[in-house]
Amino acid sequence: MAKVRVSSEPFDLAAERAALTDGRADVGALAMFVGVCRDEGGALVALELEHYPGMAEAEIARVAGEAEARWPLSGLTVIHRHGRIRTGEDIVLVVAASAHRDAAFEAVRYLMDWLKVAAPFWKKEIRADGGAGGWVAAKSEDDAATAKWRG
Amino acid sequence: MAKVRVSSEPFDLAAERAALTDGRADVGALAMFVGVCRDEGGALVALELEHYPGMAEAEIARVAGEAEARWPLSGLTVIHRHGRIRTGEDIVLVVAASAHRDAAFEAVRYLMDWLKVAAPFWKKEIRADGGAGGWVAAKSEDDAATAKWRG
Amino acid sequence: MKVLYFASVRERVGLSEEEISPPAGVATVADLMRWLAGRGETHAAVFATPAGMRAAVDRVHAKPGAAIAGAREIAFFPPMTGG
Amino acid sequence: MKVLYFASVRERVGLSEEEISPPAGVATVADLMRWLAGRGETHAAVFATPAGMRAAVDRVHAKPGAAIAGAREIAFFPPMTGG
Repeated sequence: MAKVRVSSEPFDLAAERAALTDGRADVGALAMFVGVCRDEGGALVALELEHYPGMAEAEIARVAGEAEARWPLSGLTVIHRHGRIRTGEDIVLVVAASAHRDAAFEAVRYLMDWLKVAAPFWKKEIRADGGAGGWVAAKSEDDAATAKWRG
Repeated sequence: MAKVRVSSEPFDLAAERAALTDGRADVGALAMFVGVCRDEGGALVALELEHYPGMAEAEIARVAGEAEARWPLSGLTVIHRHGRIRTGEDIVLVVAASAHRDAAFEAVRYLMDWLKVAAPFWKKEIRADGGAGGWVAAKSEDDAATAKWRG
Repeated sequence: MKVLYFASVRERVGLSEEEISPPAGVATVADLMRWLAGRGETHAAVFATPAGMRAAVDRVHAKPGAAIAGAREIAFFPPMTGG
Repeated sequence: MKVLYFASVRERVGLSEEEISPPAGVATVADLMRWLAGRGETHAAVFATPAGMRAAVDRVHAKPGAAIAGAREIAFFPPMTGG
């Protein structure tokens, strides 16, 4: 059963990794992904992440469960932050542990591809020049990325 | 230019990640992989990793350079340990930073696929029962994994 | 029945949630959008031509044809941009 | 010219390295393996039928047909198992 957390607090990469491997020796591969807030060439100072409380956790857990059914994982952790996230700060973490590297790699990528299109989070830009920041537009390539996992 | 290190010392995941992102805000994606020493169901207590000093660093740097030519990366770190590595300890770390997740994911997987078949390291099993441990056999699927990157 | 609005939909409607009691003929998500469009000018601007609008029924993604009978919480929002 | 042996090849040859001076006719990695096989019983066991043997010339992977003229360091080893 995956560990899922939706929180405004920062996360600790090393601690989350340790939680998946400490005290066991059957894990051969840890694949990890951290999504970080970019400044878009200096235009932004932060992103404001709105989310749908309750559904956000449920959707992440659903996608995580699909990954666990699809690959032999010994552990899976997904943490997604919300609220004001300054440039350079972490937004999302996925860690998958498995005996072998393919399962770990695939599971992390699956999670990220599906979180982008299914987890109810919305990013609003906070501009460096004080101007009104817009909502980040969804990308058609994110929809396309999920196509490779179907059938 | 990638950071490459071949060392008997443990590495610090969080520190290596920080080195690729601290003081900059153009990184949107960090993909990471840690290879860990498995105990094979309790049969092993450690692996003894032999390497070819000089060539090991050169081969990793060569593969890292290929990845940097192939994907737009803002940073790439590869650390491979040698010597006695107990079960549960880390063997190898790859971290790729990029503006976008696809480049980071692909680069890390490319590195791991090619390190397996091209970096001059050899693993000998240290058995829990004190029996003579054999050399780990190369896997044909590791050769096959590199095929997808050709052409 | 509670309706929730998020992100740009929330901003355009000017509400984050409201309590509604649509009549019995409002059976699907699409029906509900048409019904909401009739609630006034602001709602009409958002729901009359809801291009790209996404919906969830009781916190599960729902297509326009999904039934809403018995639902406690229906949400409308733009395409997601998390991750 | 220095020859290095690693892992199972090192164990079977019983040496981690040796200094050699093959004659001029030994031009390729394959030639060198044949020449090494003639150095005695232990070497013969390793190099006469070198299935799966890998080689590097001056720390670069080399196929059996690769030239060894001018090389300072040639290494023989089994398929790699790092990563």
